[in-house]
Amino acid sequence: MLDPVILFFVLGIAAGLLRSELRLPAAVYELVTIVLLLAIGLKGGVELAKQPLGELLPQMVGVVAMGFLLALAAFPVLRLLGRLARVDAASIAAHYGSVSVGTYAVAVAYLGSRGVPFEEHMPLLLVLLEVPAILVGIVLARGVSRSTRWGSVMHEVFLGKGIVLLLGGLLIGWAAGPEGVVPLEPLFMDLFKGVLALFLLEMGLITAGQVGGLRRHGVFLGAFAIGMPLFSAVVGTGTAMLLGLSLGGTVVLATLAASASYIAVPAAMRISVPEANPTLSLAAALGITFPFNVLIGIPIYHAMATWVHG
Amino acid sequence: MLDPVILFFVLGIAAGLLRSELRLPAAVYELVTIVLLLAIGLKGGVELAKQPLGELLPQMVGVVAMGFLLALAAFPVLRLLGRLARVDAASIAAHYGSVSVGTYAVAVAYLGSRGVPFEEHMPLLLVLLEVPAILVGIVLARGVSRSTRWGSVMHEVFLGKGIVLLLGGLLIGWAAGPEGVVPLEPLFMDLFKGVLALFLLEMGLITAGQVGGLRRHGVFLGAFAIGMPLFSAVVGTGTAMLLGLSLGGTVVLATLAASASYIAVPAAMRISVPEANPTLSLAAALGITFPFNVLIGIPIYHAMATWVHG
Amino acid sequence: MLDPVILFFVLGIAAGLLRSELRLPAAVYELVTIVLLLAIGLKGGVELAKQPLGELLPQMVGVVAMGFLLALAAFPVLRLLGRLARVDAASIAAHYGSVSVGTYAVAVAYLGSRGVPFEEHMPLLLVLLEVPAILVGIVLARGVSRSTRWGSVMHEVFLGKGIVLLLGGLLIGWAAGPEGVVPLEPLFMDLFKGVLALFLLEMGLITAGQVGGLRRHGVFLGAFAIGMPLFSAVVGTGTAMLLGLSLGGTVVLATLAASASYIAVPAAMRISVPEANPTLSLAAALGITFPFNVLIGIPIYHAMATWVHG
Amino acid sequence: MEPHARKLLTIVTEAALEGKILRDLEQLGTRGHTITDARGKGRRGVRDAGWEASANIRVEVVCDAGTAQAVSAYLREHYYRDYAMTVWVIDVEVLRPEKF
Amino acid sequence: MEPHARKLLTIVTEAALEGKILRDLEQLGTRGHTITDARGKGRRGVRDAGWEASANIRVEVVCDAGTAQAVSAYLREHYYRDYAMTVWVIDVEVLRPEKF
Amino acid sequence: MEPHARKLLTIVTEAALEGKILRDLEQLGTRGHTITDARGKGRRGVRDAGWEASANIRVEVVCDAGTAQAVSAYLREHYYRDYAMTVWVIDVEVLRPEKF
Ligand SMILES: Nc1ncnc2c1ncn2[C@@H]1O[C@H](COP(=O)(O)O)[C@@H](O)[C@H]1O
Ligand SMILES: Nc1ncnc2c1ncn2[C@@H]1O[C@H](COP(=O)(O)O)[C@@H](O)[C@H]1O
Ligand SMILES: Nc1ncnc2c1ncn2[C@@H]1O[C@H](COP(=O)(O)O)[C@@H](O)[C@H]1O
Ligand code: NA
Ligand code: NA
Ligand code: NA
Repeated sequence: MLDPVILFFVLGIAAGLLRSELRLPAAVYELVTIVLLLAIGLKGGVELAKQPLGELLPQMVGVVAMGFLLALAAFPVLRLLGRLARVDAASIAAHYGSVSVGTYAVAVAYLGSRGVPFEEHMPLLLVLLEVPAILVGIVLARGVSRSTRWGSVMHEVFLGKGIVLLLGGLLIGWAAGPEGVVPLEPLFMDLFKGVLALFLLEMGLITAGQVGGLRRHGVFLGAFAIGMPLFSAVVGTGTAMLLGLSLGGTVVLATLAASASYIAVPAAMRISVPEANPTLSLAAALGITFPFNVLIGIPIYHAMATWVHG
Repeated sequence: MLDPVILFFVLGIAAGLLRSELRLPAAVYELVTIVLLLAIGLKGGVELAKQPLGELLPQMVGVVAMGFLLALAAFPVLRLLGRLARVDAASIAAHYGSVSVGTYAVAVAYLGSRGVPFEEHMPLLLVLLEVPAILVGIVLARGVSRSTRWGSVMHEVFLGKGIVLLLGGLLIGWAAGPEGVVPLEPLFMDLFKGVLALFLLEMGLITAGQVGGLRRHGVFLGAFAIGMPLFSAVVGTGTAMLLGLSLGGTVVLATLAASASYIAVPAAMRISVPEANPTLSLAAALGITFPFNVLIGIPIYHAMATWVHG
Repeated sequence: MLDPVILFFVLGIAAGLLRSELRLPAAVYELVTIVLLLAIGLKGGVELAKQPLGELLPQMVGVVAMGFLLALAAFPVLRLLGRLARVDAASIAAHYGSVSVGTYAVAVAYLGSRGVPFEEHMPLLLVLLEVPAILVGIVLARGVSRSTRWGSVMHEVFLGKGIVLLLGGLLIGWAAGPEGVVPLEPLFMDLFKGVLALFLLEMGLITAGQVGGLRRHGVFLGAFAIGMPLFSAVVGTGTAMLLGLSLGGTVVLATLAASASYIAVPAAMRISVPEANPTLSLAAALGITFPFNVLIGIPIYHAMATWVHG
Repeated sequence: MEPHARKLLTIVTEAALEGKILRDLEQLGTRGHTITDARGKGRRGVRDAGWEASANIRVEVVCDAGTAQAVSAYLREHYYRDYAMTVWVIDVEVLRPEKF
Repeated sequence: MEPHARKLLTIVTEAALEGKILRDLEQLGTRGHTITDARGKGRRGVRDAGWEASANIRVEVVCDAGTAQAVSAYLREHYYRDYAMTVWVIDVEVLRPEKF
Repeated sequence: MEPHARKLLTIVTEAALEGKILRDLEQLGTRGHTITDARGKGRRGVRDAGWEASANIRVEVVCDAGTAQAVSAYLREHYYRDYAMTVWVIDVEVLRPEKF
């Protein structure tokens, strides 16, 4: 059966498609996002406090490599099969090489309600996965031209809201340790699912708004937006096996690989590759891939992980 | 003694009348409303999951009939005794035939802190009661003219924020069942009274803002805004007895009957009966009836229910 | 080690100084402030319900006297040593004679996580301390001229958001008593530290924005913004000893004395002493004194109190 | 590039009308609009945006003089009597005349 | 219906002045106004609306030329020296001259 | 005091450009600006401010005619092709010419 938080997403989509006047104020959406990002970061940071960072180095390297690889794999498909303009192909590739925090949160809720444990330091890998694909996307669009102002690109990427809050949460959780965060738990842990429900309600409304964009951009993009996450999930599952992750960790890494960014990457592309049409990438990432992952993908990746884990 | 949540309402009124600069941002008011509506819906939905919907059919029919009746009863009083214009009488009748979710929430808090149980599927009846009076109001104002665009009226009514969230909550609660909603409880159940307190603080501020409108519209409206809820509460109590509700259920249904809408109906009337003066209906519903019910009415309806229940 | 809530403040400062695009919507900042103010008020009010107000009279008088004194002591320093214009010296003196609710909340969190008890009626003293310095500031700037419209000054001071919410919370907590507020605790008590964390994150961002103002106004202001709280903390500690407060109560009163207002006083000064340059007082109070107290001051005042009590 | 003369029509009205007015604008041939949330005061009293029923929106439309006139006339006819609404028209210059 | 010429006065200033300015406008004989929340930069530095003390409001008043002049003069005299404030005046056309 | 003629340039564009545009304005010699959050519709479709990527800002700059022209030209050259952006210019009167 569907997790109740997913039902909020369905409610949002339904309300959006039926043109209900329901709308979450932008400030509420931001509050909810901030709480989710901090909560995810804090949880990961507490876990980091328990183990030497050095031991995680192989996973960190592996996951960064995967981020580069996924973006590089998506580009030729978009360019050759999809006949998209170079800048558009590059931008979409960046979205799919990077990750979606919302999708991650749903996977965490999914595993939580099934009692499947996973490596709790996953938020660290989540942060690491956000970045490489953005760099790939810019280089694919621009070449390694000297005119690219990498300083301001890096500023844009690393000081965007998402990474600052995730990384900030990680560091605070790491510094405070398990007991330190106890007084913060009522807000950041106990309310997590409720806040995620509100977030998914709004995501449903936003997703419904992307449908127009989709209709215009046709069959190839639709197929890509489902095929790419399936392919990425396979890559993610393989990477997880190589890195020796648990069953739950494999599901999470496959989901991260399969997810497409709709916060950090769109913002970075809009500034660094302005010629790319943002409605293409958002229609795919938000209009199809996000609902696909949330409604169908995660159970598939779970089944896949169960199968490879024996 | 007054429930502490009511004291927040009193604080809001006092701050408003004293022209304090205290103001809740619109986004906060919306967040608080959204959480309340979803919480009420969820709670009712969980209860629906426990019993066959068929058994509730008599109550559903009875309550819809009551909604029609109350609006039809209010109209001639407003028209003949109050000498109000046809459109104004129709609009006010619609407000009083429909219900106020805020008043319902206060009744729930009131019964909760007194340990009086009530039928937990009440949110279903709440949703059902929102609509009939709106239709009555439009027909009373316009006649059953063919020029009324019922399609867009229905859209307006059923896809307004209030009904979408209540109904959405009901369906999610019903689909998720008692265990499914457990992870959502810290936000939607544990925080309920706190959120209700913030809501009532803002309602107090808004209510204080209606006083100007009141002064201008005189004695009849004031008398109606207290007499009508008392009459409606009697009708509600009678309906509850006919439907065999418990003591608590009788208090809730009487309160619902007595309450006057200030969200769904004003919005619908503004679009469908634009000639009606909204300050009249809001001054009555918000400026008098809401505080009357919240401060004095609910205890009276409680006493009434205790009396008829023996 | 630093309390985790303080780490959120550090995160905010870092993000601000690095020019991250992280920003809390104004509505979120207001929500967080409202919850903090009400929570502090409620907690104090519950305590007042337990003891006769008469017994607190000496403390109330003592604390008001301290507020007058601190503002009067700051003025000549600012005027003579700092060579500031009369209006600027008066305005800054008012900021430092009054108190900061945010600093108070951090002191409460600090003592809480160290298990140090303190007089729970402190919020009453907090409210009382807000006002006297404002009056001193206006008189110092204007003289006791008849042209000062004291009516509207009083309105401004007593009906500002801060005092209405603190006082309202106090009264509600006092009326509801310990059992009455139980249903409100999940929002106002359990979430307190989490909400304080969000508040401090935003305070960090705002503080970082004051650095420009600081640089322009030089060495004297910087020295004053650290020297004055240290001096005030000594006065506060002495007052606490005179009034017979416990160790924890001494820390709190010293912190209150050391803290400088950045909500109530700036608003009042802007209207009543418009010639005073607000960037001077805010750069000092927010840019230096607030972080100083939060990061370094409170532990110092704790050590000081331990010394005099021991 | 020469600047071209167009009209800027500003409509301040009840937030509840947003959907209806945008449909009207579309039908009257405008090509775009900008909306900001607002509050205010006028003949129909104070509208302080404290909650839904008292919120205003401020709609700006850049268009040619004919369209501006048509929109003004339409709004006057359909909304002035029953709704809080204020409309004013300003001369503006734009660089891309084909856009408006 | 002929359009009539009026003035649109726009005042951008500190949010803390809202109450005072609205009272002033009332006393100077204006019949309505529209307010939006704003942020900005000017002589008195950046006002980014991050919190109360740095928030701006943007007040628009449509009125006749005389009133516009009177309001401008009043604001200049009472606020320019001590407050962040910017004022500009535009010619506008309205349909209901009696309203302004 | 005589009123002086200036230009009011209004830019409606994607919120993501805020930082860049403000840096541009500074470099082109403007002395201040006012920003409000907005939503809207144009060539690039509906931008309803439901979330970051679809939010607009509305930037107003009062400046002299030469600066207005320079800013318009700069924006046209650097942003019109790739971004949702609408610009219009209005004649305004101000009291303190040295401020703009
Ligand atoms: N003279 C005015 N100048 C600017 N805005 C106005 C004026 N009169 C009314 N408004 C705005 O238009 C809305 C509706 O006006 P009204 O229909 O007069 O109530 C008000 O709530 C104000 O926001
Ligand atoms: N040249 C300008 N164009 C548009 N808005 C301005 C301009 N100068 C100042 N402002 C606005 O007016 C406010 C107060 O201006 P000031 O008194 O110059 O600090 C600023 O915060 C801006 O929002
Ligand atoms: N004709 C217009 N009148 C007023 N605002 C417009 C107009 N056209 C576009 N806009 C605004 O400018 C933004 C960008 O326009 P565009 O580049 O045409 O998509 C839109 O989202 C609207 O907010
Ligand atoms: Na991915
Ligand atoms: Na009713
Ligand atoms: Na102090």
